[in-house]
Amino acid sequence: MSSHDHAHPEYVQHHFHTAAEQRAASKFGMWAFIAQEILFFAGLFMAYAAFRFFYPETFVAAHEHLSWKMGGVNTIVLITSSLTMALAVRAAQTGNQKQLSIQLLLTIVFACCFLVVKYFEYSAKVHHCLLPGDYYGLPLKDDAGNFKLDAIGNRIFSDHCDIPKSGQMDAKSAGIFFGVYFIMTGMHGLHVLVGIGLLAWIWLRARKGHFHPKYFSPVEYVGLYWHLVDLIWIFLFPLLYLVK
Amino acid sequence: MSGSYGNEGEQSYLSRKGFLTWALTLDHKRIGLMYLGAVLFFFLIGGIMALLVRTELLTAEGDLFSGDNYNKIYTLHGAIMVFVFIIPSVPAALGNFLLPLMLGAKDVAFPRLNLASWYIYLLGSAFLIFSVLAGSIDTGWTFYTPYSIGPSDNGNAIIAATLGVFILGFSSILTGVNFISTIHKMRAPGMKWMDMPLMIWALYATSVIQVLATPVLAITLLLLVFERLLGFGIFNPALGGDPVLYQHFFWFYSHPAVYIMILPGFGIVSELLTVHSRKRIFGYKAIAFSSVAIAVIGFLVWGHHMFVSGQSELSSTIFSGITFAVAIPTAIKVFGWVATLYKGSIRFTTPMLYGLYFIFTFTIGGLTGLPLATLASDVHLHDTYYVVAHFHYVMMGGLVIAFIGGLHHWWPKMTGRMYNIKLAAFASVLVFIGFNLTFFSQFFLGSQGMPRRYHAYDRVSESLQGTYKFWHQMSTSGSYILAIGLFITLGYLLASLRKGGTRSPHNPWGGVSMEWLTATPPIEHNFEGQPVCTHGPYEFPEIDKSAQDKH
Amino acid sequence: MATPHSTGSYGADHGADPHGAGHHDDGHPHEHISPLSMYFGVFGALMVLTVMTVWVSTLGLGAVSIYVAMFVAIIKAYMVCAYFMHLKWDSPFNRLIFISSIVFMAIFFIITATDIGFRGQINPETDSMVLRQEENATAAEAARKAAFEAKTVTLARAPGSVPTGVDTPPVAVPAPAAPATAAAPATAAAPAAPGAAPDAPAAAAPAPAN
Amino acid sequence: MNFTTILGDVWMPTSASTVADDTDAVFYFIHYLSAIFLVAIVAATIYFALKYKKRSDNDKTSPIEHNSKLEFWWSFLPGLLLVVMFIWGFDIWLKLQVPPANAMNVRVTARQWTWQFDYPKDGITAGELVVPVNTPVKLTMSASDVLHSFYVPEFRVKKDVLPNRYSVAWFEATEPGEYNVFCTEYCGKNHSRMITRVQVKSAADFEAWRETGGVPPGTSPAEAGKIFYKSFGCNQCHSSDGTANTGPTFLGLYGSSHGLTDGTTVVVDDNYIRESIEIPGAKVVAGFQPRMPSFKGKIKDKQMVAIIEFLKTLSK
Repeated sequence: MSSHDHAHPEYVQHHFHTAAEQRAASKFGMWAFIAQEILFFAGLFMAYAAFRFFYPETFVAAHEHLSWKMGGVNTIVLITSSLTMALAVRAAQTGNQKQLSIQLLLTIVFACCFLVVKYFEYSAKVHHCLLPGDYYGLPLKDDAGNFKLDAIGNRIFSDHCDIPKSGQMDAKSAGIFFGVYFIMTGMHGLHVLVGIGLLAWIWLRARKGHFHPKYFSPVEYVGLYWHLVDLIWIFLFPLLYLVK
Repeated sequence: MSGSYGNEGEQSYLSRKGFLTWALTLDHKRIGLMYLGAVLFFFLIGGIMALLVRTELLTAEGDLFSGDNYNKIYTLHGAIMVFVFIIPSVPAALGNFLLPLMLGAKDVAFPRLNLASWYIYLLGSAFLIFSVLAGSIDTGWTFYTPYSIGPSDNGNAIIAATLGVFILGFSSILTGVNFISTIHKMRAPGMKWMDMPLMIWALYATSVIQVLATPVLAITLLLLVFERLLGFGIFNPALGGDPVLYQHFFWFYSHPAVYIMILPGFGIVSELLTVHSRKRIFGYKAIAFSSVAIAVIGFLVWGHHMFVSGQSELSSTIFSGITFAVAIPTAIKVFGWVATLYKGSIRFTTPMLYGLYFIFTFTIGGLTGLPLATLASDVHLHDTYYVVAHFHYVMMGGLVIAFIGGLHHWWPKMTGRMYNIKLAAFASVLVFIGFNLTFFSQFFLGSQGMPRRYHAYDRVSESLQGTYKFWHQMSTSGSYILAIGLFITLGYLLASLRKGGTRSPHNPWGGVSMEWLTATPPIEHNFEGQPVCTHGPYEFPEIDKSAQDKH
Repeated sequence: MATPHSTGSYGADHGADPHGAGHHDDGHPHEHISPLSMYFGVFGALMVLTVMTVWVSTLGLGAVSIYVAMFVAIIKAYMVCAYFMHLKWDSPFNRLIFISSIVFMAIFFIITATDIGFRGQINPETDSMVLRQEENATAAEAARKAAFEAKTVTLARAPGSVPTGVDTPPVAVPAPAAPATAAAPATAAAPAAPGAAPDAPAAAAPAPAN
Repeated sequence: MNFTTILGDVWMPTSASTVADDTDAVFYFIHYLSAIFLVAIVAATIYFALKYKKRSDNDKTSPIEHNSKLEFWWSFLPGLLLVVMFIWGFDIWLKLQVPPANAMNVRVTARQWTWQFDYPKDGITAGELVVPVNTPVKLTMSASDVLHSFYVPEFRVKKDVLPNRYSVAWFEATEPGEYNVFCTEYCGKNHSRMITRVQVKSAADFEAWRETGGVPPGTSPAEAGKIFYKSFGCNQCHSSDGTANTGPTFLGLYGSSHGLTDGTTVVVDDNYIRESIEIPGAKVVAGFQPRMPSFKGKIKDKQMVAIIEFLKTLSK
């Protein structure tokens, strides 16, 4: 495509001069992308902090209904997947194709485990009607779509919603807590889902032998992304599941 | 800079024809041109909305539109101008075209990402347009809760618009990531940080803000959508949420966004004033670093939009104090520009005229920020036309004037054509007069207490109503003059593209930064071979080097 | 900047990479490869810290536990960033951009906290919770009035003062006759929030009074 | 010092509160200073532009790049002025935040798109703010739907009014008269109609107003009704001249018949008016939103009769 006086391997795009220049630019770009991811989650952490401050009692009471065991298992799963990812990158660096493929597969398996546990966790919340905002306790509605209210103006929860009905949590702030919970873990879960897609793509490319010690940037960047997913969970876990 | 990079081997980047050569192009220049077309289109639409707003306010009664329709029109004006015109105008349109050229690079670091940003921008714009069809939003461009999440006839429109802005945000983020990487890693051999044109410094500071602030807007708007769809309650006071928290979230992006809008303007003006006065910029380092300083301090001052909002007194005090700090780097820039003219050889070309207008209008915009940063006077001026006038002096008088100046400066480079110079000078005078008449009147309106976003003012007591009417009429007449000036500008720019339009000389202004080294219009891969940077961007031949030695 | 430069090497940030990155020889990046033992060591430490976080949460440390949990989380995050993400051996600019994202996040948190944590310092009734709690207490009209005048209760965020349902009226402290006297203890009680300090400039204002 | 007398009233409206002159002082200080800077910058620009206009192709330009001393001073000195502005503005603003201990309490409720002022001690509810001159007045405000903002330009006082939170503003009026109260936080369709008045009365007049709940002695019922029509804020939604607004116009209303949202028709008589005031949502006229708050218990029987009398005069 271009005529340079020095070697220009096919994996170097035409507008870069050398593989080193391409790698430096793309890695820098990846870090800039990670920076924006962090600020994206910053908004969610801010929402968490604000409402934890406004409604400390509800936050403590509501977190009791999250399963710290499931959260803990997921933490271990994610950290392990981070390890296998790091090993995959190392395998790419050293040109160990077999290890690269195995470690990437392991990472994908752990990522799927994470989502499976998440699925059970979410279904438990749905079962107890621990849902965000207007859906907390699945309040009854009249024909016109307005919420039915009891004598003192409170929403009437569906019969099977044992925890909301027990009234141990203030309905409004509990709705906010579960809103925060679902959007934080949901956004994180979405990142896991995207990560699985990226890992699968990288795995396919690795099997075709696209990567070698001179060119493994895509593996490394997917790795950086995956560690970021782990990083965010490291904070989500104690904030949502543990703090009393 | 060494070597000759004439139009020998490769052809102009415009020469390949066909829809797909544009739709699938990875060439930053073509992507820049496509952005340019889009932002000018949206500028036109937003401008028409502005004229409708001004026309309604000619009379005190709300006789032209119903209150609902007026609210939709001004919201559309704001949202279009901010999200799809100003923010992408210089970075994505001019910046895309110029950044690699000015750095002596073949392209931006990630050309495919660049094309993706363009399509994401189109998708976001499509959502905005869809929101208009779905009934149009009437929330103001700020989407303040709880109004934006309350019962509304246009719920779908609000969701479409917020999703649109959410998507546009990613376009902006990806452009920012691309630019930062390009500036860091792809400068021509020999080009050190202090050899970069100031336009690049400005784009660099802009990109940093785009990357670090926009994601917060994204999550905010996502929460807003969930708020509407699921009743999350985070921003809804009726459900225990906090509307002031929404304002923090919103302004954490939207105040730095003001600097996304104005910083590139600073960059352009630095180029215009030096090239057309044939002199080095005064205080290169000060101007370069003040761009970065403004970008950073810009993150610390968002709460000055909220002095009367119910935020804590401590917050207001902190925000007011830091806000004043922005004035210092800004003043350094203005003084530097004025000093650049000293002992130059000034050509009154159209770009230079816009550069000089900028000094005037932006200085007014900056200075009128002071009473707004001051706590006591802001209480009186907040949410009045004084604020409207202030930010139009900064946005329109700052960025748009610089953008039009930059367009005139680089138009020959981009298209290879020269516009009608006399008509251009005439139109620029109309723009200048019209602009000042429109917006200076609004300072009086505002300090007299006229609130913004009012569709009618017939309920105002007699004594003030007369005053308001007078200044509104002045403002509206100014806006028509401004519109005529802008239409003439659009006319002669388009006319220059017709077959047989005047061809521009290779380097009409005698610029010495790298974009003038390549052919006009540039060849497909920007440069023949690799250019090497051998001197700073403002080393004009007219500079009296002998005097320097004595210096 | 007036003097001509022509160093002739590509890219910027030269010398940023401590290993030289081979810009000048074959144009290929030379990467730091960590030993396997490091990866497993870090992994082990992360596991231990995870168990520790869970264990600490069972101790019932109260308000302190969040600080402990965050401290441990920060250590874990550092290990992931530095070792798994190789930031320790990466170019300083890459480190800078990562750190700046943390810094701007901190700016967002801290400055927003100066609002949320310090509302109602001058006029106690403007604290975010006051009207909410009043409205939550509509069922008991008499108690409602007491709550309005006795802002001390609502501001102190005492457990139980947060609405748990309208059947339980907020704890009614005997309402002082003049609201001005209620304001003084309220100011003292207001910064009961974690990390709040009463010596804010706003609080230095003359004693609030209505 | 009263700056308005020097400048006429081009910039600021009449000053009618104790803080207004202070605010104006800092405002004018900044403005004069800005004017000096602006004139200096523009003069230098024009002077340089003309003096160093291109003369010939052989022009030589100065190689000057920077001047550290100059750059330091032109950053440092304006910096000092900024500190002055900040401290001055902060000082006055702090006064605005702290209501005096002896302030009279008024409870303000904002809703789309009316203002309601309650005087808790006197049991008065009004749509216009009536205050005595030279007396500090503390407003404790909240909104019932979206954000609003209370603003009186002549007092230089503004504060957002929030749902589910109180906000506080205070002022001490110095000039008797009638001033605008604006809503300055965008609140929807009729945002620009959410304007009422603040009436500053002499101490004696205010006492009289308070004694009679707003009606001078010896007023006929219809005239009193007209006063209540304004003071309860009915006029903010119901016009008396036939113009369309949030609610049906009162012109020709009494005795007419209206289609309701549920499809039935009703003749507007005393009972319907009374019901509409006390339970507004019960029978809503077709084409209107059920926006009206209930005035049950706030409008007393005699006042109700007066309002009905006033309505009758509009249908003659």
